[in-house]
Amino acid sequence: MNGEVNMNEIKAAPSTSGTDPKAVSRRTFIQSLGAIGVGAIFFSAGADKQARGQSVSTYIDSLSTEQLTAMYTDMLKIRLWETKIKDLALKGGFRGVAHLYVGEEAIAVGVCSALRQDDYIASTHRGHGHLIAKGGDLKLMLAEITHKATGYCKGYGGSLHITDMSLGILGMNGIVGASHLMGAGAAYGIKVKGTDQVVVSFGGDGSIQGSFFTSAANSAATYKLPWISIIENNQFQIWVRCSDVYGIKDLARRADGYGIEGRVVDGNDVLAVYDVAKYAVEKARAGRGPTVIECKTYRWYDHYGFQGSKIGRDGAFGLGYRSDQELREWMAKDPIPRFRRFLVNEKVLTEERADEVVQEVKQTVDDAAAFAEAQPVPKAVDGLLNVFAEGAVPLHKS
Amino acid sequence: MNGEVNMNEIKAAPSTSGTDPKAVSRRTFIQSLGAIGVGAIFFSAGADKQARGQSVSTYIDSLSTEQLTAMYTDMLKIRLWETKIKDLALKGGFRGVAHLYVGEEAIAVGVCSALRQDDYIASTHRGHGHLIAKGGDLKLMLAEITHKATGYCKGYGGSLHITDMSLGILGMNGIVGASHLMGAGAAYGIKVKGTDQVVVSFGGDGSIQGSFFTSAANSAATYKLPWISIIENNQFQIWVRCSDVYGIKDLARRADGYGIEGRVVDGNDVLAVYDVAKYAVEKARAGRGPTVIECKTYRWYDHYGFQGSKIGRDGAFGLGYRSDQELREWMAKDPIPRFRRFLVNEKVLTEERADEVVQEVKQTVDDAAAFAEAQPVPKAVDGLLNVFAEGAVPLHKS
Amino acid sequence: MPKSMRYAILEAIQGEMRRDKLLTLLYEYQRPAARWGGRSINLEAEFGRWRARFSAIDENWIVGGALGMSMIGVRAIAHIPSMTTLIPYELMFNHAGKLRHMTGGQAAFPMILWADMQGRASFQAGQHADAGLESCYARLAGLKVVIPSNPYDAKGLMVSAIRDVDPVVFCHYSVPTSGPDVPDEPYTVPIGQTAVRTEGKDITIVGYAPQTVEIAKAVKQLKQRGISAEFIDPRTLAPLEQVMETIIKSVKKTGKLLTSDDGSYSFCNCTEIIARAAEAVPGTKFKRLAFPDAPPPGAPEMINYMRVGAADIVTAAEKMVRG
Amino acid sequence: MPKSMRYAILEAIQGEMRRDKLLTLLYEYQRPAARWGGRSINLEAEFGRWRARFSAIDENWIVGGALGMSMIGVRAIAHIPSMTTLIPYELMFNHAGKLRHMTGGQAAFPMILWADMQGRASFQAGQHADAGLESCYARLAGLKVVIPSNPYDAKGLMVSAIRDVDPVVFCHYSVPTSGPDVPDEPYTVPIGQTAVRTEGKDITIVGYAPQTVEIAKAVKQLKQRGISAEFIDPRTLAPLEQVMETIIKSVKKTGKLLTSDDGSYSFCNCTEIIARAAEAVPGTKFKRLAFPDAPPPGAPEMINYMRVGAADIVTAAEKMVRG
Ligand SMILES: Cc1ncc(C[n+]2csc(CCOP(=O)(O)OP(=O)(O)O)c2C)c(N)n1
Ligand SMILES: Cc1ncc(C[n+]2csc(CCOP(=O)(O)OP(=O)(O)O)c2C)c(N)n1
Ligand SMILES: [Mg+2]
Ligand SMILES: [Mg+2]
Repeated sequence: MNGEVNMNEIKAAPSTSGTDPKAVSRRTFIQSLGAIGVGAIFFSAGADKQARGQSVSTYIDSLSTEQLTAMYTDMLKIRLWETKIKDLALKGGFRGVAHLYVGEEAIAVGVCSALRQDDYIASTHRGHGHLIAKGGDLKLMLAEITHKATGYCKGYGGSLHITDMSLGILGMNGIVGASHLMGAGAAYGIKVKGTDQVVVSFGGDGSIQGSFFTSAANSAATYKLPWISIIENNQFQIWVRCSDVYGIKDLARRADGYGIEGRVVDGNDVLAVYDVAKYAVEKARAGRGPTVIECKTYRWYDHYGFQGSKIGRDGAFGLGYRSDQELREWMAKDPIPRFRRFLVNEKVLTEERADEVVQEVKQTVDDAAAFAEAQPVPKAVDGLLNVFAEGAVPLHKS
Repeated sequence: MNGEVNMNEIKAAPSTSGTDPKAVSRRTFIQSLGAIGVGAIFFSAGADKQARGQSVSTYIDSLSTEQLTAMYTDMLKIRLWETKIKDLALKGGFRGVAHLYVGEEAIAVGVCSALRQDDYIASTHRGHGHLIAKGGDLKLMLAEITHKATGYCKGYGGSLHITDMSLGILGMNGIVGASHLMGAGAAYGIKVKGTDQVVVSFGGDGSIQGSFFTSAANSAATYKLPWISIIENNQFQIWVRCSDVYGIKDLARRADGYGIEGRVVDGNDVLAVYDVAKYAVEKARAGRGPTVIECKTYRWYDHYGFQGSKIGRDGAFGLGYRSDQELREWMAKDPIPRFRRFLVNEKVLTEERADEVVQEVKQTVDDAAAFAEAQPVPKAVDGLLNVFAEGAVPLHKS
Repeated sequence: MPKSMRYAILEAIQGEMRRDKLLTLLYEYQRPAARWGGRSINLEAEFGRWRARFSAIDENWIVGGALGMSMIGVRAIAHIPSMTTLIPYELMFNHAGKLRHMTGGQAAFPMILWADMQGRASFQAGQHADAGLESCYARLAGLKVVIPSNPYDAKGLMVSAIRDVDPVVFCHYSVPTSGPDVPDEPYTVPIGQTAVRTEGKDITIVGYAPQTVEIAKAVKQLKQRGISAEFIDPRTLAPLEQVMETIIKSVKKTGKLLTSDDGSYSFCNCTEIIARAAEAVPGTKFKRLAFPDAPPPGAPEMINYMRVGAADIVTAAEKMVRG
Repeated sequence: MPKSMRYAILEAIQGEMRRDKLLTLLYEYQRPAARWGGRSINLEAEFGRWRARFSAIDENWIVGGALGMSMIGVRAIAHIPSMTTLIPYELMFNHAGKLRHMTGGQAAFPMILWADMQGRASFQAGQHADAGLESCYARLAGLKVVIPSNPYDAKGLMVSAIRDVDPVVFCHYSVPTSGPDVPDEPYTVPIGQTAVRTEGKDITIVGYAPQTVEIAKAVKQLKQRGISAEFIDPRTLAPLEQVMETIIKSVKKTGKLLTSDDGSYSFCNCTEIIARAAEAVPGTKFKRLAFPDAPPPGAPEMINYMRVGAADIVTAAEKMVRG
């Protein structure tokens, strides 16, 4: 397939295609991205051919110091907040479950940094990162994960259903692929309302099959909806390797069959993700239709829960379906230090300021944990509420 | 899109890309097909790149006089048998309903001529043609359509569910798209059995959306199943124009997103259809995986029933969603006289023999009508049978 | 000629689309247009294609799209064809019915699933003459389900469904026109409000949609035979609590509950009604008439034999009252 | 340690895959492998990937693929995860359950839907702690539905399901191991055969799968309080005729039917059982315990309050017997 670049090639050429800085200045670095044609976007197919080959890397150039610092902060928030959950859970007695996002932070932050607050996101079972990047409150999120009465969803939903409608968060969703369809529906609603909002649907590599994605994609393409589908290809569906269940290597290619532009990006490179996301967002806002963006990445922990992991240590080792070696290679591509090196080299942050940010985020996370811990549990009878807007449903125990 | 040719272009160049014979000899004609690269196949995408650009038109060359005559006979059978149904129904008192296939005969016959008897087909609501081309008995089919006790399905199924397992006919199906999934499942079964059979799933232009096609296509691509999906693009889904509900023009392009080779062919050209079908069948038999073939065509009657049509006149006119002019243009591309001219020019048939075939088919159709008419209706209580293999279910009327 | 069921429904939607400038209809091929007398409704012509939009053959889009829209405040009606009722079922189950609860009341899908339903017609067979699927929806938590038996109720229930903030499934069977004339202006038939079609004292008969035609005939014939039947049309199938109040009051009076369904016997909607009445009013006699637990055969000889008709209802009622 | 439910099921499939060289399992991520004592089963390792095949996240493929295969004589087991039960529902409804009838007996899908089912666990919420969906399948014509409550029944019912020529839905709830030891050799528990777990004379209690644990406890406690309860585990949910014979015999004896369900109240499987008993045995007292008509909340405080436990069953039974 023309233009196809797989992960091996990405590995082979980090200095031109990634944000690993080799003492190039920020502008030079960005120019070098421009020189390879399409920023850090490696594959492009689909209808919007004019866009192909155009440099879109100017988006990165116009990010302010505040924005770049916020991106770094948000990545840390995701990392440290989820790591806290892991440590609390391994300690025992944790009132909840979680699918950790650690290792994939660059995607959520790269994408959500390209959004306005009034834009929407539809999220997945692995969605804490998306919500944090969209502005989710760490306290209310942790209270929800531990099913407390004052959590985002009053303890009804837990990890899989955190939602904050005021931030345009259409909710996490425990059914794989549903985020795409709900998101495309919301994008249709935007057209009816006549605003210039956009919707981002996040989904894993597993989310493009099944009945949801196809319906979302066809309608988004036909009606030119302001819909951006982010495929977080972390290469596994639980333990099933992506390459064993698809006839295509780059999942963005699926978009082509609908007449949607598909792009592939290094999902561990927050600026590359931002770059292509911003392009897609501007395009959608201008009424030029949807984009599917595949972000290649890797999850550090097990699909679900904390097997193979330890308090105070990053990553889950000894899992049957992947080698520790493979994990270590990906941990070496950790998006956070990679971005930090870039920020320091580009003089956006000093080492000292970068350390301070880490300390600040740690404090925020500790505060969230203390908050959640102190919150009351829901009342038993409340489960009978909120089935309908009004009233309680009857109990049938006697 | 590279290689894309829409119907206008097909119209513009009939003499090189179709079987309309301009007094070229059969061999010359075939060579002229070869010269444009891939026979009458206008668009090709997908994984099997080696195949692209190869001439496959030798398939046509090796068709015997018997085979060519049988193809002509089968097309006539479909045409005249369905026209009989229309006339009977318009006369009144017809015990059944039908979605007519008239105008699309070249597809069923072109495809099924490329199959062995032990290959399978999975058919649609508009499937009479597929069944006839696969060897379906006109008498038993008409008895079934009129819900007689001796029809193919003993009167239970009627037009939408005719099945003959002994001919590898996996049945018509009233749910749009289901044929693709049932067919792909059967193709998986063939792999388990270890035979070299293939499965053809027919579907309309409407059948590529919804939840069935996507599941079929992904599995067929991943497991390289011997599955051929024939998309009969007659440009309408009831009254909805295809171009209003898809973001792609050539529906075969949908295949590319799964890593399946997709092809587009003139569906009113039986030899062109045969050519590409034979290629796909041989490929599937050899274990080289699936193909999606889009056949561009047009239906002469209304979606369902007989609105706008008359006894003794071909076609349905005055329908709100299409112009009579459009229909007339397509009727001028009638695949049957087109093929007959070719056969006569190529000296496969004389005019006299061709006329005889028409008379023979007429007789067969009349016999089928007489047979069906004379058959008994089912017993009332039999509806309680065949829910399970054994026994009857209880009645709940009193 | 009174307004047809279809016209009445479209009139309800038209009125609400005029009131709510965002209300949108997603559909497939069932054109949102109808005529009555000299008048006509055409929602696409009046409100534009964005607000009355046909799609590919894709019921998951129609329902899923409506869900997504309604979540951001664009109320939506998803109109699906009758043979596809269960294709988007999971969307109604795991999403529509659950979102409010899962989010502790924070988010919801104020959408309407306008589900065309099949009857027990001949020559259709298998996939095109099923019935009774309303109870598939009535069983799902968080959904309201309404089922009109005449054009007046259809319009009033559709208006109620649209104005409701919870997701509502509107089950639309074709039923021959009967009942009161349909006013041009919007009005509501409240969700949960049952209709007692005929008052009586000897036996309670419950049924809805196409079966109301058979029951109405049967009630007349029973009267001629000296049996006074109370005929109740539930109109709402979920939540059922309020409906059961009326039915239980009647059953306490008559001591007999006969139900008649076009759906298959097992788990037809009247199963739930009988089971609730059995708990509430011990000593009641029950009879549940229904289509057998079989797919619908195409031949008229077979399917007509299987379907419950007025004569069957009369026989069963007489047996219960006299036997 | 006795064989687990999962091990017993895999042992059943292993035995049948050895017998029938075409029998194939399609699944998603629930590896067909298990250990027991020193032994292990791994179907992929033993039979190869073609016959034990994982797929993309695509339940319609798993079920649709199994349908297509089984139609051409390659018997297939479709194993779907618990949160996806209703995604391939239409395939079971409009295709699996109908093909034989639609084709006048000519064609059929001898496939097994091995449906993982959820229980009412805490911390799962909304889409991951639902229960009772077996009655969605039990209502569909042309399908058989079985539901084991212990490993012995699980193996025997799976063998029966595989050997049956009709499509069978095998509902697999996780239930703590109980009941007889599981023989290594294949054996069948016939579809339709009910198990009377405890004989009694004062009240009939019906329930299955996770509720059998609560009911068994309740039966013991009731005995201590001088109430003799007959506990029936239906094992088969469709067709229900044969099962009802046992239940009706019991109800005629006890005059009281108490059912307990993890499914939501409306249309839980015991609804059908109560409605049938109400028709068959007038004068019976009925009580249906069940989860409310609500989605499952995640917080343990809420969900545990909503679920029926042994104490509730005891209270309800005492009230029925003494009240
Ligand atoms: C429709 C559906 N099928 C199966 C599941 C069970 N399940 C939950 S997460 C998951 C894997 C998801 O993989 P992917 O989409 O790649 O996301 P990731 O977990 O890798 O982020 C599966 C199979 C589900 N929740 N929904
Ligand atoms: C899943 C599904 N949705 C809707 C229908 C109703 N329906 C029957 S045929 C048809 C149009 C089919 O169009 P197409 O696939 O192009 O086939 P054609 O009739 O043109 O041959 C529709 C919408 C159906 N049978 N199944
Ligand atoms: Mg993944
Ligand atoms: Mg068509």
